[in-house]
Amino acid sequence: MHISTSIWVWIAAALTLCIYSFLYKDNPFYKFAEHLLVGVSAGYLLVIEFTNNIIPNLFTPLKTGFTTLFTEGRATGDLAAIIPGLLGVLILTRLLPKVGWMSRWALGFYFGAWQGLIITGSMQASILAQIYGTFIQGNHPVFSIALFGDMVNKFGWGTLIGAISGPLMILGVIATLTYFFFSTEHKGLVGGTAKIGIVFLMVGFGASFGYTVMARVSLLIGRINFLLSDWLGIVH
Amino acid sequence: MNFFDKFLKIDRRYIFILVAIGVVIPLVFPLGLAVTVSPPVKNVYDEIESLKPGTPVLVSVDFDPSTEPELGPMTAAVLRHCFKRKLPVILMNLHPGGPGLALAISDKVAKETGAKEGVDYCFLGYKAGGTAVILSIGRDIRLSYPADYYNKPIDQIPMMKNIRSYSDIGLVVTLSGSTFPDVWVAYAHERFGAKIAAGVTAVMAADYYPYLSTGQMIGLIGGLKGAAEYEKLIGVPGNGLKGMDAQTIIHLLIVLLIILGNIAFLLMRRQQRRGEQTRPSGA
Amino acid sequence: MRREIPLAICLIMGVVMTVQFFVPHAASQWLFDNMMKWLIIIAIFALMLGLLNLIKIHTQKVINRRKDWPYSIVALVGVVGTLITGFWGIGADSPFMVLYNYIQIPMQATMFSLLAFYIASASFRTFRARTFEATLLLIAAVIVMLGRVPLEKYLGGQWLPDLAEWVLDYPNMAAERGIMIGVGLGAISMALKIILGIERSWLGGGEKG
Amino acid sequence: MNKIVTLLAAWLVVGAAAVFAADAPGGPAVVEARDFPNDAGGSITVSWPASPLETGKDFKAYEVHRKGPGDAAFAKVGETAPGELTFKDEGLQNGARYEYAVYAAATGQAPANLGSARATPRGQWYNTDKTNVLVGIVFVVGIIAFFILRAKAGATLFVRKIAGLEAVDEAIGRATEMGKPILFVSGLSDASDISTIAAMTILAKVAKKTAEYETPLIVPCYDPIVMMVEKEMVREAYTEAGKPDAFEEDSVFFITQSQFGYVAAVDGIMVREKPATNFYMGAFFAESLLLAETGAATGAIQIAGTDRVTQLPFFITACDYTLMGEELYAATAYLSRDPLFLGSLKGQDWSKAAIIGCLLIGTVLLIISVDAGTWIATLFKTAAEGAG
Repeated sequence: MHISTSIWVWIAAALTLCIYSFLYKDNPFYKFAEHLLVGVSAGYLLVIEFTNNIIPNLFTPLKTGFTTLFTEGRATGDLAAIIPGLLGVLILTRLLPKVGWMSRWALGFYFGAWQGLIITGSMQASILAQIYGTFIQGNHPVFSIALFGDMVNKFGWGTLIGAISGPLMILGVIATLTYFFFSTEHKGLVGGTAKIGIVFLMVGFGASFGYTVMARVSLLIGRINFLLSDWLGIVH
Repeated sequence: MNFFDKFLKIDRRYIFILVAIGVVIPLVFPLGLAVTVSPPVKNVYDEIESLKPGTPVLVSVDFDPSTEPELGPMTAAVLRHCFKRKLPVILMNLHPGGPGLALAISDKVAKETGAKEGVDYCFLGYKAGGTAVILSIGRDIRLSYPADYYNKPIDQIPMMKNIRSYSDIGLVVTLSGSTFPDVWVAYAHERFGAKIAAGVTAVMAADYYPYLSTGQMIGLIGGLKGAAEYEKLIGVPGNGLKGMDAQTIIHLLIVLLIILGNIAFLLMRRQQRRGEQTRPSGA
Repeated sequence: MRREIPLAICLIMGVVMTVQFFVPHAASQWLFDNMMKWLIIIAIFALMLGLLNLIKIHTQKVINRRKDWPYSIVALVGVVGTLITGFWGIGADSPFMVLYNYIQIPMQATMFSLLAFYIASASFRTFRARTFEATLLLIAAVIVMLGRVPLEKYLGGQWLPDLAEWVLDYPNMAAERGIMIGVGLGAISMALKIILGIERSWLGGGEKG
Repeated sequence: MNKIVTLLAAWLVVGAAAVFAADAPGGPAVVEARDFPNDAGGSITVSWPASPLETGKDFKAYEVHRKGPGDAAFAKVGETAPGELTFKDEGLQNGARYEYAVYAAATGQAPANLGSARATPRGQWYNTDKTNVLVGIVFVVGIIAFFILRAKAGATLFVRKIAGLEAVDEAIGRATEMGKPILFVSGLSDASDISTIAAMTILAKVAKKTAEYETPLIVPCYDPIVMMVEKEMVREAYTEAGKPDAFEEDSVFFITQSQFGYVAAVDGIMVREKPATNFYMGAFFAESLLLAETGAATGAIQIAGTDRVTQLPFFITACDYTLMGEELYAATAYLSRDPLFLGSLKGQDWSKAAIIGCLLIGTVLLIISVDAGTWIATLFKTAAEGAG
């Protein structure tokens, strides 16, 4: 393989190096890349949102809705697009100091609707699903007396881990939850349990940190591969 | 400032240099660190080894660029193995983000192994529908794919002449960063008895072990590590082994830094304590 | 008027969307599907405001010749250029997608990959056995790091990967579940306070009045 | 409270009945067709008894035939594998009557008719699969509301020390002494994310303090709605502190909604403006360490708070103080000491106690019998689909 002849690959490679220069220190190359990235990504997003959402979900239904209304005299569900259209315009009132407060109506709609979704979503995904998951893992209960029987009969690492992992999971969840008690002093039973909770939290954070290293290094390998192979053609 | 103190406050840019070297060197000069092949990966290899030359293998590239760093290398390794064993490969996608990747990977491997499009492999492209596509192949692959990616009718592709459904296919390999392997098992295997092997990201691998013990999957390749193992089995180092070399070096580098940092920290603390003890009281 | 109406709208929408969750009827599904589109549309209108803000700030920097103003020109060219090419067309080979693929994607991916360097420097700087808790964190991290790479040959077999996986699946999972349940309760409590108008900082004013 | 107990008891009984009634093996005695429950309508489930043909070598499949309103004759709509004794027919018209006939087909034989049945698809107004979510919400909301009301009536409420929040004053003071700005990042999610709202409420408190000390505040925003709200909030804080002129319009500004574009800019701000204190509050993703490591290198005091479990490890290691999970939501109550907020915090604690109670009961049941323990766990099982 040879060095790339595509101008775009060269541009991409140059910008990649500009960003990496930040590792040494802040410098004009990084500043250039940073401002370019901010500008391009902000513009990109608006274009994409406009084509993927505003046109199909606002303009098109409004057009068909009003066309049927005026030609056939019939109101269709498409006309509901008036609602987000109006709310959107209310948001834009923020540009005019005198009527800027009207944007709060749209914000009330936006925040209110999300709170309803958040209440049900949190109960389902963050609370009930986690309680269920504490007891049942991969369609099996996390522990049973039978597993302890195995441990006694055939004592070894495997049976020991098999028996204690489940109870440890339940203990960990209870202890971590106890750490989050705010309205009592962490003393006595609550304090002791909360301390166990901290142990679980710290082991969990350490494990989670260690686990992430591989994914991050993969990203770096990806970029270095781009520079060495797509751009310079040193390796293939 | 003594030596330990200086070491503990070392400019982090030295660490950045170590990281950069640790990644670049194995990519340019593969080190070939020992990789132990795990049974699920070996099973995929053995299954492909056991197929008679000429038995078609269906490779479904069901991932998009976001998981390419992990799944690309194993896709290349499996293709290489099939081409070497003279097993015709049918490539397809259930993920809309897949065709570009499937093309790039198959082109590259074909060029290196001398495999020919239309004879040794064909590319059918993406079809929407997921489950429906999998089910239709159980009757006749032509139902979903009357023509290949380039709009050439299937019946005009020499290698596809005698291939109709799963019963004509030796093995299905799905490479996916999402739940496509479940669907392949539930329909292609359960309904039509197709043999399924899957390649998934490292994070997902544990979720699929149950399928291995029940025999619903004949094997599993997980993450870059799995790709490295597969490359070792076929004896052609690729991005999997190189990547794994880099991974191993960086992981060891970080662990080493932590250990050295702590040794320096503990020694310094001991010195400080001693200093406090020898100092006259009240000072 | 300026506070009561938005608070009332917020209350009504909160209750409506909570109830909607339990109703599988077609009317309720229609509301849910449309609500998702509507909320996005509202956010896009706000995005226009955001972009105007971005353009205003950088234009002012250029006009007033503030520090680093030439870079503001770069940002302005970036945003305006992308918008112009974008409304030209966004097909696979359009200038817009070329900008995306060869300018935005490489820079984003490179920013992301800086994490490989930072995760190394952060480990060195912060993983010190200062206290019992810090030591636990450190040991768990080292075990999982060593267990993730193929070192079975050098470290005496499969026990390390197995141990790493166990740490992730049990103690780690238990802590995560505990945090998530707490977060769920905190979220419900906060959402409830917003619906009831007790928490009204989103109105932009102070918390009261 | 009594009502809740009754409701819970009723729920347990209904749940138990449902668990034991469901899934009789071998299918029903005759062919049955029923409206598919808990949906918007348009589908019917057909179920039938196993045919003796099924075990034979020549058995092909069960065939389901349908005759709808206006159809002249039955037409095949689907088939199932041996042992699969139900079929869900979709895309039907609500309120119309459909008739189904089921056949067992085997090669070399005429299909055996297993019988037929009729049903009408309808949409439901309540999804019984979500009863546990409803009970959970009624319970938690009830407890929180109860304690808010009690607080309103004047009950005194205690809140334990939270180190990250104790440090807020000190961190702002330090910035003031050094004459350097304070950077506040309210997460990389939008206003639909409750942690972003929690971050905004914390900003309101921080802004009030910076207004008092006239410490410069930098608030780069990822989400434009958040920018709109925070700008008003900071302005209001300065007005309340009696220093409306000290408020700078451009201190709260929008950058971009691209994750790494935003981080590139904020990292740039950190190395150029060298803030004395960095706050990272709200939702964070992979970029958390990019922010926290850059901030640490500039020597800033860093206070983070997030409910994202995967990012907590990075903040814990790289920042001076970290609010973990629920602590982020407790911050407003803690900083304001507003009785209503403290009341809701107390309600959250009692909810936690109730959940711990459930976990203990489940554990005891698991010890007594695996079946009983599994059954209690299934009460918490939620329908697979997401919201809606």
